[in-house]
Amino acid sequence: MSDPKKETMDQGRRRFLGAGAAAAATIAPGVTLMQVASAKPDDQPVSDKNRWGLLIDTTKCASGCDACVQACNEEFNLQPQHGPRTDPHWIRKVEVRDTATGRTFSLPMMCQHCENPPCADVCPTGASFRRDDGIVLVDRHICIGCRYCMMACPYKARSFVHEEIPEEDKNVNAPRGKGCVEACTLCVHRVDKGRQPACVEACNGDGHKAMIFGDLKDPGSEISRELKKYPSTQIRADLRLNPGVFYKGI
Amino acid sequence: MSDPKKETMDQGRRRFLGAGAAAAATIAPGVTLMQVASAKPDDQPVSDKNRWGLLIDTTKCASGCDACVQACNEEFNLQPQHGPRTDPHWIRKVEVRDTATGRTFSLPMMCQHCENPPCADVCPTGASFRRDDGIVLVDRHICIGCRYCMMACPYKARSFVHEEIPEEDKNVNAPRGKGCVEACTLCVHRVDKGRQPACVEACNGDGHKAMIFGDLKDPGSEISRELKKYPSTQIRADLRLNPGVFYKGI
Amino acid sequence: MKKVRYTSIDGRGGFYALLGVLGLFILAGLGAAYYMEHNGHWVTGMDNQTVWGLPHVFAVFLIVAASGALNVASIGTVFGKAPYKPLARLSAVLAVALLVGGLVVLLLDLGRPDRLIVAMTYYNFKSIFAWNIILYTGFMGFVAIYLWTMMDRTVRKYYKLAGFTAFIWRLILTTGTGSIFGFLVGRQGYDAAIMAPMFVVMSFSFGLAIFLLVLMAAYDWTGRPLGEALLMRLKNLLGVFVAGALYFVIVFHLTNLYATEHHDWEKFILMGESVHTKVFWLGQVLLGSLVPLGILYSKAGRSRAWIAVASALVILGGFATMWVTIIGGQSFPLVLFPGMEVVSSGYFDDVAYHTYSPSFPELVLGLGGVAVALIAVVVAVKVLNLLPSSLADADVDPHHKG
Amino acid sequence: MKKVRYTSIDGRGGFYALLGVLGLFILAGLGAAYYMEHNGHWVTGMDNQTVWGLPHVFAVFLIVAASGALNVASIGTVFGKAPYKPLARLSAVLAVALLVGGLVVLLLDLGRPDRLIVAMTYYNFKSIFAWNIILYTGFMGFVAIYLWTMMDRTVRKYYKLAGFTAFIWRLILTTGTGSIFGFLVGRQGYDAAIMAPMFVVMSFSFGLAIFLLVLMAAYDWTGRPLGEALLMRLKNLLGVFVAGALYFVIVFHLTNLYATEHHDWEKFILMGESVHTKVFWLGQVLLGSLVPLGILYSKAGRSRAWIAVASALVILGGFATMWVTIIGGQSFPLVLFPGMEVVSSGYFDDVAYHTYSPSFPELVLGLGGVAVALIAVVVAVKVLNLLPSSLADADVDPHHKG
Repeated sequence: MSDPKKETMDQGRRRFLGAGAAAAATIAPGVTLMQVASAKPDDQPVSDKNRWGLLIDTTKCASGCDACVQACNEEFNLQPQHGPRTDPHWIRKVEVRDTATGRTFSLPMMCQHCENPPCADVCPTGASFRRDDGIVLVDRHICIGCRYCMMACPYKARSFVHEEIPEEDKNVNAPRGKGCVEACTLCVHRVDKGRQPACVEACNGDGHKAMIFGDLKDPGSEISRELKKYPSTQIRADLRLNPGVFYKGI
Repeated sequence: MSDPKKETMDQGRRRFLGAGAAAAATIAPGVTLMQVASAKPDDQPVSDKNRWGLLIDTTKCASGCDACVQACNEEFNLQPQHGPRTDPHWIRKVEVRDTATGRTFSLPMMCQHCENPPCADVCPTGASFRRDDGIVLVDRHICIGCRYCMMACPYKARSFVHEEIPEEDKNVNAPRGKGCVEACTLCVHRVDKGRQPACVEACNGDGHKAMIFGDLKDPGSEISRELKKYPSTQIRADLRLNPGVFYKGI
Repeated sequence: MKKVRYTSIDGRGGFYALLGVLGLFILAGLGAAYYMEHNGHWVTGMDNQTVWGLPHVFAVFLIVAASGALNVASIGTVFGKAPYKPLARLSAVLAVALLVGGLVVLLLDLGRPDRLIVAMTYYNFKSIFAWNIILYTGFMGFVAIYLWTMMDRTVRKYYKLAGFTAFIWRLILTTGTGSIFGFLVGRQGYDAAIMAPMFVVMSFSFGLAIFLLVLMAAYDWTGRPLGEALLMRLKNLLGVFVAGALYFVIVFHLTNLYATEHHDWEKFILMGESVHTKVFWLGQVLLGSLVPLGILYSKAGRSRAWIAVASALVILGGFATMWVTIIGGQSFPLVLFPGMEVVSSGYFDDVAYHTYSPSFPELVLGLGGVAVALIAVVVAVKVLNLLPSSLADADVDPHHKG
Repeated sequence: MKKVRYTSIDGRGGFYALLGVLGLFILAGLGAAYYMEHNGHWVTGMDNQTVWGLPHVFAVFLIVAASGALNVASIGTVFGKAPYKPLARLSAVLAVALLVGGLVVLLLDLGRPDRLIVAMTYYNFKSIFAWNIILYTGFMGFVAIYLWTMMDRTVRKYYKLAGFTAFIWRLILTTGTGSIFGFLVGRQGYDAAIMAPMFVVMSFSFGLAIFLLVLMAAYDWTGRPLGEALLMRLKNLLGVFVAGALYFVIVFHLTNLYATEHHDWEKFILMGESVHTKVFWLGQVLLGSLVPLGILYSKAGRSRAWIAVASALVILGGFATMWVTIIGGQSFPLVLFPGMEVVSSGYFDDVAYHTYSPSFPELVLGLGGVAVALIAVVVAVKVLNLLPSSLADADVDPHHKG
C-alpha cells in the first residue's frame, strides 16, 4: 500500500520551477524582498523546518473589498454553478461586530491550516492531512466524500464538490472532482515555487496590504517579526488547534 | 426573609459623600475630568443604567511594576500572614508569553466582574451576587464559606479568609472575616462616591496609565470610546461570561 | 422449561407479497442513490452548511438500533436471564440486518461510494470513523459467530464466550457511533463525552422497540403463540430504556443550560423558531418518550396493540432524536468569534440558523435502507430456524406460574 | 418463600466495644473540626488554590455511596426482584447513615459551620449546591418514609410508591452531586455533562461495595445465615457496576484525548509526575476496578473472603476516584490564556500544578464522618428490626433450588 501523503508531497516537489526567488519577485508585484526571502527555496523538499502561515491585519482589511476572494476563485477557477449554498467557497469575507464594545472589523476566512487539524483527525482514509510544512490539504485521490472533515472543521473552511466540474473549468493548480471535499491549499502550488498565495498577492496589489505570508519558523521573516512585536489572535484559540493564520485587531 | 442583595446595596447607597465630582478629582490625582464625569453621581442609586468596567492596556502595563497590587493591599489592608498560598490576593500581576508568536506581555488579574458570573451562579445562599451596575460582590454576612465560588471562578480571583484578621488590620473599606470568601470589589466604596478604584489611581499616579475605569454603558465615556475604537479582549471570552474587564494587546 | 424448538416460517402468499414490496423499496432506494450520485449532491437538500442530511438520519438510527437489537440476546447470554434465551436468534439476526441496512445508506450517500475499497484499505487510526468501519465489520462477524454457537451444537461450548464478546463489542460500537458526534470539538451541539453513553442507552431503547414490533408481527402473522408474561417483561424493559435515554437528554441539556457559553445553542434547540425545536419537543420528548412511558406504565401497557403503538412511537422518537442531533446540530452556525456577532458574510456565517429541506430521493434512499434491514430479517426467518415454535409463557420461563 | 422475620441484634460486649471505638473516632473528628475552625483553615493542607481538600473527598464519597446503598432496596421494590426485598431495610438505613456521615463532614468543613441556619434559609435557586441541600434533606425524608412503609403494616400500601419516589429521588440526588463538578465551566477537569451519569454509576458501585461489607460483617458477627446464591447475585451485580463505572471513566478520558484543548489536562492526569497520576492508575483503575473485576469474575469470586476483599478494594478505588476528581481537578492550573504560557505570576498561575498535602486534622475529620455513618447503622440494627433472622437462600429466593 503506497503512502498517499508521500505521493502528494512528491507531486508538489516535482512541480518546482528552475528559477528561484528572482522569478517569484517578478511574478508577484508588490511583494517585498524580505517576504520572498522567507519563502521556500524551490530545490528544497517539504520539511518541518518551515511552517507557512498568514498574518491578516483586520484594521487594514477593507469592508466591502473582496479582492482576495476574487483572486482565489480565479486562481482555482472556482465557478458558481447551482447557487451559493453548494458552490465552492475556499475563502470568504466576514464582517464582525463586537457586541460588548460595538467595534466592527472585516476579515477574510479560509482554511486556518491548523497545527492540530480536526479535519485530518477525523478523516477515515487519511485523505485530509497536514504537510510537514504546516499546509493542510485534501488528497482528492483517496477522499471518499464522507464529509466528516466538514463536520469537524470549526471554521467552515471546506467545500464539498456538489456537481460535475465542466471540462473547460478544470484547472492545473489543484485537481478537483465531484463527490470529494476541497479547501484552500494556501496556494501550495505557488508556495512550492517560492511564490505568495494568490489572495495575499491580490491584497497587496490592491494596496490594502492587509495580508502577510511567510515562514512562522523563521524568526527573521516579516511575519514572525510582526507577530513577535504586535498582538495577534488565532480564531477560536480556545480550541488549541494552533492555526497558521493569525489576525491582528480582533 | 430579607433580601441580602438589597441590604448590601442600601449600605452602599448610604455611604455616599456629600461632595461630588470635584471632591473625587482632588482625592484622586492623575484622574482626568473625563473619567470623573463618567463615574456615578453620588446621589443616584445603584442601577443597571451603568455598568462599571476597566480597560487595561497590556502594552502600557510594565513588567515588574506592581503599583496596582500595592495600592489594593493598602486600600483594604490586606496583610500577609501565613504565607502566599493562603494570604488574600485580590489582584495579582501576571506575565504571559504567546507560545505561537513569542510575544510577551504583562497584566494585572483580578475579579473580572462578569455579566454572567459563575461564582454567583453556584453560590448556594446568594452571598455572591452581581449588583445592578455590574460589580460582583460577596455579602460576607451570608457567606457560609463553602468555597464553591472559588471552584467556579475561571480567573482564580477570589480568596478564602484562612485566618482571624487582627483587630488592628480591620478596615472600613470592606468588611472581612475568617471563614468567608472575598475578592476585588472594584473599590465599590470609592465608585459609590464617584471615585476611581485604588488600582487605577495607582497606575495613573505611577505614570503608566495602563488602566481606564468607567461606565461601559455610557457611549461618551473614555472607556467606551476606546473600546469602540481599538481592539480589545476579554479573558476566556469563549466562556461568554462577558467580563467587565477588557484588555488591550493580548 | 421444555426444550425450545426453533422452526423456519412457512412461505405463504403474504410472505412473497412482503418480499415484493420491500424489494420495490430497495430498488427505489438504489435508483435514488444513482440519481444523486450521477447528478452530484446538489440535487439533494444538502449543501456546504448541512453536509449530513436525511440519509444520515436513517443510517445512524439503523446503526444505533442495530446494536440495541442485540440486547435481548445479551440479556439471556451475558446476564443469564432464561426467558430471553429463546429470543436470542431473532435478536442476533435483527441486529445484523439493521446494521447492514444502515451501512448501505451510509455507503450510498458518500460522495464517492465507488471508493469503498479505499475506505477498506486506507486507515487513519486517529479517526473514530475509521475505527467504526472496523467496529461494524467486527460486529457482523462476532454476531454471526454468536448465532452459529446458538444454532450448531458442535460449537455450543463457545456460546457464552461468543455472546460475551458480541455484547462488549456492541457497547464499544455504539460508544464509537456516539463519539462521531461527541468528538466534534468545533460545534456547539456536539463536543460532549456524554454523547457516547447517551447513544448506548438510546440504542437499548430503539433496538428493543424494533425487536418488539418484529417479534409481535412475526408471531401474529405466523399464528405462533407469544406469552403474556414474556411480553410484559419486554415492555417493562422498554420503559426503563426509554426513561434512561430521556434521563441522558435531560442531563445533557441541563448541563448546557448551566454554561453561559452554550446558552445560544440551547435557546436555538429548546426555544427557537426552527423546525428542530418542534421535532425536539413533540417528536423526541413527547411522542418519543413521555407518551410511550405513559402507555407502557399504565393499564394500556397490558394490551398488545398499545405495546405496538408505544414501540412505534419510540422508533418515531428515535428518528426525531437523530434528526435533532444530526440536522439540528449542523443548523446552528459555527461560533467563530465568541461574544461577537457576524454582521455580514460571504458564506452564511451571519444567519440565525442554516435551513435544510430533505429532497425526495434522500427519503427514498433512507427508506431503502430500512427495507434492506427488513428483507434480510424476513428472508432469514424463512430459511433459518430462528423462531421458537412457541413462546408461550410456560415454554420459556422455568418459574412461570401458569 | 417463607415469611421473612426481622429481628434486632443482640448487644453483647463486642457491640459496645464497637460503639466505643466509633465514638472515639467521632470525638476526634469533632476535635479536629474545632481545631481547624478555631485557627482558621490555614492549619489545614488547603489553600486558595486547592479550596476543597481531604474532607471533601470523604464527604463526596460518602454522599455518593449513600444513594448507591439504597439501590439494593430499589432493585427489590422498583424492579420487583424478590431476593433483594429482605435486604431493603438495611439498604435504606445504610443509605441515610452514609448521607448523614457525609453531610457532617461537609458541614464541619465549611468556613462558617455556625451559619448552617443561613444555608437552610437563604436559597439561590440557580445554585446546584442549594438544590443539593434540598435533595439531601428530601432524601432522608423519603427514605425514612420508605423504611416506615416497610416496617409498619398499616402503611404497607404506600410501599411501592415510597420505594419508587426514593429511587427517582436518589437518581436526581447523585445527578446533582455529579453536576457540582460537571457545571464548573472554568476548569479543565470538570465542565462535562458526563459527570452526572458517571457519578450515578459510581454510586451504584461504591454503595453496593459498602452494603456487601456491612451485610457480611453483620451476619458473620451475629452468627446469622447468609445464603450463597444471594451473595453470588450481589457480587455479580457489583462486578457489573464496577465495569460500568470504568466504562464512563474511559469514555470521559477518550473524549478529552480527542480534543486538543484538553490534551494538557489529560497529560497531567494520565502521564504527569503528580501524585494524582499514581492515584488514578493504581488506585482508581488497577486496585479500584481491574483487580476487583478479576476477583469477582474469577473462581476467587465464590469465596466470601475474596468478595470482601473485592468490596474493600472498590471502596478504596472510590476514595481514589474522589481524590483524583476533587484534588486532581483543582491541581491543574486554570487556563487563563489558551495557547499561551504564564511566565511569572504573583499568585501561582505559572506552576505546572498546584500541590496539596492533607493535614492530620483533615484526615481525622473525614474518618469521623465514616464513624458517624457506621455508628448510625450499628445503633439502628440494635434498636430496630432491620436484619432478617436468616438470609439463607431457601428463605429469600422463591426459585432457589436447595
